Amino acid sequence: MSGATPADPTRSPFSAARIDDDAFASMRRANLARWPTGAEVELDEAVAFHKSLPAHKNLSAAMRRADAEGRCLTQPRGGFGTLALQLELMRALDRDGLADIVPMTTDSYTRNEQWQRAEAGIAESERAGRSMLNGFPLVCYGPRTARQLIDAIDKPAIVLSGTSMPRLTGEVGFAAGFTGYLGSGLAYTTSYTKDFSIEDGIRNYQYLDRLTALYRERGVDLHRRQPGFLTGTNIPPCIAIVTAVLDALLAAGQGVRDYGLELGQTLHLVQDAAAIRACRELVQEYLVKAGHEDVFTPVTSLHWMGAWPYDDAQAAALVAYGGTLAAIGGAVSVTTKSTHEAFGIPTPEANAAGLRTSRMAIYLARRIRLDDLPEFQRETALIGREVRPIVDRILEMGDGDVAVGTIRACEAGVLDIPWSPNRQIRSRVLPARDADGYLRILEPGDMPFPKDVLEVHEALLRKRAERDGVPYGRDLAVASVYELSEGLETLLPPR
Amino acid sequence: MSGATPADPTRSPFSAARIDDDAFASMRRANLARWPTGAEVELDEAVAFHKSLPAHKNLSAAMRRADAEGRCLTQPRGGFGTLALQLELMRALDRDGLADIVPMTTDSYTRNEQWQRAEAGIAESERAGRSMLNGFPLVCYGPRTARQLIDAIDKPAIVLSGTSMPRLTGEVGFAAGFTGYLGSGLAYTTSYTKDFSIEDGIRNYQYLDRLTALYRERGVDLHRRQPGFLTGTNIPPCIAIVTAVLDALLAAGQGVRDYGLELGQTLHLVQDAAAIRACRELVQEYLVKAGHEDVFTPVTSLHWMGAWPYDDAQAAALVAYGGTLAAIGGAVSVTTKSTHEAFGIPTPEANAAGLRTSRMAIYLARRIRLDDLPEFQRETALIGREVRPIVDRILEMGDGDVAVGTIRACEAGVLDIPWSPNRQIRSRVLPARDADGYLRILEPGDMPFPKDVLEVHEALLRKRAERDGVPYGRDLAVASVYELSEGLETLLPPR
Amino acid sequence: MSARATGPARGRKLVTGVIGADTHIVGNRILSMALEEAGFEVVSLGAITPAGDFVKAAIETAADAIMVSSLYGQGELDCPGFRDLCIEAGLENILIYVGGNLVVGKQDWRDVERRFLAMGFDRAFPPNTRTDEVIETLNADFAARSEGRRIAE
Amino acid sequence: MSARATGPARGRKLVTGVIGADTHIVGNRILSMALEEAGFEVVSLGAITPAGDFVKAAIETAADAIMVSSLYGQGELDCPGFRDLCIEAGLENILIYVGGNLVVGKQDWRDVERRFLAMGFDRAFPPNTRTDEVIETLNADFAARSEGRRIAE
Ligand code: B12
Ligand code: B12
Repeated sequence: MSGATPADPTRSPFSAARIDDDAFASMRRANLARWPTGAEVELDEAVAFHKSLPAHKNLSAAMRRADAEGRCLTQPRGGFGTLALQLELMRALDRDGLADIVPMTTDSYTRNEQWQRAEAGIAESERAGRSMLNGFPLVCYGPRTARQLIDAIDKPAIVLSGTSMPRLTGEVGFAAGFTGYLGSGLAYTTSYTKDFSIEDGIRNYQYLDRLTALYRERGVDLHRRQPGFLTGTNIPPCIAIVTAVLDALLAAGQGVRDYGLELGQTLHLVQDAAAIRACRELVQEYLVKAGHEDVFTPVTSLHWMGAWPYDDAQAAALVAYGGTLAAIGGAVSVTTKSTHEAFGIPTPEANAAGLRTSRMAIYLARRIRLDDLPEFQRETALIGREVRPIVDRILEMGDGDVAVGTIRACEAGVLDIPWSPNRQIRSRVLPARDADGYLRILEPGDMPFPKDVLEVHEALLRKRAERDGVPYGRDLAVASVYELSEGLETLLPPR
Repeated sequence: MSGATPADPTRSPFSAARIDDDAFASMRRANLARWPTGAEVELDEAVAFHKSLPAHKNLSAAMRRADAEGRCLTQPRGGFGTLALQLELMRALDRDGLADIVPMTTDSYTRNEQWQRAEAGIAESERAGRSMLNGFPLVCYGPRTARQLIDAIDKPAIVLSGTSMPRLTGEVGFAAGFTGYLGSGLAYTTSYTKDFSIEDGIRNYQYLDRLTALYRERGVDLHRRQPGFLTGTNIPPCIAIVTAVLDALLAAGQGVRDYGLELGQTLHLVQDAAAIRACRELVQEYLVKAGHEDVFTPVTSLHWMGAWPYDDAQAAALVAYGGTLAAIGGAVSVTTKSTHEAFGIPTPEANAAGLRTSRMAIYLARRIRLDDLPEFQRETALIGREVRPIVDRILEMGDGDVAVGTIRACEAGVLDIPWSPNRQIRSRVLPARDADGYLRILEPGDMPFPKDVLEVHEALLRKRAERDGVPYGRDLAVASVYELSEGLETLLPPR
Repeated sequence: MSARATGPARGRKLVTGVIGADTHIVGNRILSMALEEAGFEVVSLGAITPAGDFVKAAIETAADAIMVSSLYGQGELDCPGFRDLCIEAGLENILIYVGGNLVVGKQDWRDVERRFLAMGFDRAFPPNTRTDEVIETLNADFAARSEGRRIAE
Repeated sequence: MSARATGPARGRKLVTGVIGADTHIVGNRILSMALEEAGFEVVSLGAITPAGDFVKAAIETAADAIMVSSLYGQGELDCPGFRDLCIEAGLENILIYVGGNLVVGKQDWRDVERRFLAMGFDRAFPPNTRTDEVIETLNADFAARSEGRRIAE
């Protein structure tokens, strides 16, 4: 399944340049023709609908306001295979979970544009009386029907669709009244696909970003987001931020002005606060350098994205701490999980409970900040020393074009992603936790981190190997994948 | 019900002096004669049993080891009305909860030496097939039977008996093989009784402390603890610590060398870390001044002791944060609660779940400390400026005798306790939360806090009154009592 | 805390206290404060109050109602027979409320309420009862009584 | 990760992969690494692998077993008919395991296991399965097969 839809008539040379209006118009026609519900998408009508929504149902406005007020908004994930189940879910998250942002997660067939299989999944779900799909088949239902979801809630709604093929889910989602869309060409293609070309992934998101800009030209601000959590598996802040900078430059190039940055939590209070601070500053630094002075880039902190403990009581601590880390770290919103995480997609009840636990944790965090803590300042500076050399190198490789540089950097391993399923990614870079619980880089692969930086990482990881009495090597990385899913008898044995 | 048991033949003049051996011997005879099971208490046999226990079942050793290793041990509360239920509970807390310290909470009749009523409670519980008592009737069962509880677990066990009358529960508990006992004359009498004289409360704990020293003379170290959480209702660290200093001096005077200090959490990360640090330092400062160089005073941090939210998901955040606060604050142990807190005594399952959630939170806290945070240093210093003037004044009032000084200070309101049920306590001092979530002093009553300190508190509380748009006054104190029990719609309304 | 005593409730005399060996005074004190502010006359017995003392105080002060707090879980042991004590003392019809964490553990409220009404309390209140609600209920019940009914529906 | 392939299991060839549109590669990769270290020969197809590709690879490499991962919840849609595909391809008796988070949501495991065994998988493994356990089971099953039984009890 490749993303280079031959149907696409106007395949322009690959670059970071803004897609021009005529080309984009015919790209849209071709795209919308790919599935019947595409015909329901009418830009003018959609724009009018968005303008009819109250400001508090627009995610771009909600994020800007939360940022101004120093609040941390809550948002879960959630998708089921039928409209009825999805309506019930989104209502429960809004009312019982007090979610500030309500999600609609698409199913994995829809993500991969296997719409017939998604249709079958709807039928199976209706037959079984429970969801057989892991998300909502947005394209099958189409924008008119999906609008019922927007009417059912009193919050902004966001499309969550981990995919390299967002063009139709994007068109349908925006037309339905969703005001946010999570996803980016570099991050998702390297983390959610196997054979899909990174170039095509970037092209597809250039389409979505250009579409977002089109709405903006018509006076409708929509919130785009970069999934810097990548494979969710011990991603060190620096690697997440490198991809955030690149995807942000690509989005800004298409005219996006509301671009959120999602960071998976490391679960270390200081490292997460440093990551949130560094992410926003570094992305702004490179946007401004590239001449994009007015892009709003709030950071969203994500509850632990790696393996969870198989005990609800233990998991409850990760849920609560997830709120604490986001709030103290100064994130503008937090994406929450539930005590069911290790087992399966949560029930609406468990999902809403996770939202409330997180919300209470945010309240308890009061206005505490770590800015004046020397350890926080050291870590923030360290992230800068890690990110800049990589990004500068990648921009160099592109001879001034960030899109081209990104592809070349992936080919050369200059840009590498831990635990990536994608064959164009070497995935030789390997992270592990150090003795103090910080995520560090065990093997840099071919990423050009400065020598002194790598020495810091190695020294800290060797300390851990000594403490645990294990050899210094790959086993540290594998043990770090399992770590948080271990039982308490293993993590903190009573004596 | 008065504590001055006329039965007591040797009522010496009230002072902080160590009870002399002969007087104590006859006091013990009289005490043990008050209820049949008292006859089962034989010091030599009890000492032999304690010496037969492995070191890891001795609380004094466990606390010293945890302190040396920088660990934070977990301990819940828990008591049921029959031996069968108590055995099941303590096993569950040990095995399913991984409790590092296993509790035995006595019922409220036993605490008040209403043993006949406790007997009736056992019968009622057996008839109803569930516990009708809020704790375990230790004295009714007696030391021989209670020893089954010690044999059933592989951890140190502590007696929790909020009372001013610990003399028989103490004798029975220690003889049964419990190696810890929570309670003190000043703290419990002012927080758990109405008409009971503070002098008698102190006398009763001097007995218990002297008994502890007696075991020590025989080579058995037992862990005593001061309940500085007092009424559990918004107690500012300074007031808790003042009582900790006084009770510690009284205990040391009887020869106690293992004296834990319990602090209820304020639920503010920085204030709790500062309180834990200041408590240990200030108590040591005054112990050393009084010539007690070798008293071990580890601090135990208690999950929120005020009103809890009536929502399990919300409560889960307080449980988890309770572990975070204790660990980051550097407490040697944490006393845990459960998501059932606002409703009733937890089931063994809910209680064990609370332990695991706390334990995971402790793990996640890694080795983070706030020592280098200027805000932490400011708060720690502020607590010192609050505590010293009060303690110094109280010691003055006693003309060199801390026991006498304490009584006079209570009469004069120099020592005052918020929300106290005891009629000898003015309870005019009123705490409230400031705009940043710190507990501050709204009304000092007659406590001689320095003027500049009170100005700090008032300024901060006025900020909160302004923010909330409410008048500066008592309503702030009442609102602060309810605060953490409010629903999230109130605490953090979605917009 | 804004509700006020209205109509027939105005100036009524209420005895408050925490029954048994129960030291939980905070809620009881806040309740007593609120009742006073609302315009009731409050005789506050405080914590750790034997059942008999409630009745004695009610007689001595000719009270119109008794407000029993029980938080510590042993209410099921302390409260049975409370109504009988009142009757023996000639207070057949005095209004009696009970509230707090009445039983041991998190139990189904409708079931707990049933038990305490069976003991002869006119009303039982669950945890998380706020003072305004109590005052409104007193207003309604005293109004009902002035019309000869025992309590309002 | 210390368990080793023993007895008849030594050197056996295993095909691994993640079925359907499922991108969860981490567990599958760690499993493949562990199986290799343990002494099996592993043909690793990676994430997002159509059912047919497993069978094709099994034939081409003359594999002894297929290890199907499904994490994302749609296993109940991707896995039915897997055994039939094998049979059609002439792999009647090839050993087939399936593991991961096989269904949508936190469901009773015994029930889920029943469903997947009914689909024709020889064994289904719940979440939180560690690689050592998988290796031990492979050892036992290949031993059983060398004695003519389909799998060990
Ligand atoms: C990391 C992760 C991700 C990463 C995956 C990165 C990558 N490329 O691999 C990212 C962030 C990309 C991701 C994405 C998604 N994820 Co995900 N993810 C997880 C998470 C948190 C950990 C998985 C993991 O790596 N575990 C660690 C490894 C070592 O363990 P393991 O995978 O379980 O494998 C072990 C065992 O299961 C066993 N095993 C595995 N396979 C086999 C096979 C055989 C034959 C045997 C014997 C044993 C065996 O051995 C392995 C090693 O011990 C889990 C929840 C959890 N477990 O905490 C959710 C989870 C698996 N994800 C889930 C979902 C729904 C998704 C998404 C669909 C979410 C969405 N709607 O956007 C997308 C997937 C999109 C797609 N097209 O597939 C759900 C599945 C729901 C369900 N089954 O009911 C889970 C359970 C979370 C949840 N509760 O909702 N996810
Ligand atoms: C603070 C507190 C304490 C403080 C009390 C300080 C003091 N002297 O008052 C301290 C730390 C001393 C304490 C001690 C104990 N406590 Co306590 N405590 C609490 C806690 C955390 C909050 C209570 C509180 O102040 N709430 C705030 C006030 C404003 O609310 P309130 O008390 O509920 O009162 C309101 C309503 O109930 C209502 N109301 C109250 N009375 C009445 C009466 C009438 C007629 C009406 C209409 C309404 C009404 O109006 C009030 C105002 O809104 C509760 C749990 C919780 N709620 O979170 C446990 C709790 C009440 N305690 C409990 C227990 C068991 C004890 C101990 C026995 C523990 C022990 N074994 O050591 C001891 C008591 C010893 C003794 N002899 O009594 C249990 C009771 C268990 C049960 N019922 O199943 C609870 C529920 C905790 C738990 N889940 O285990 N406690």
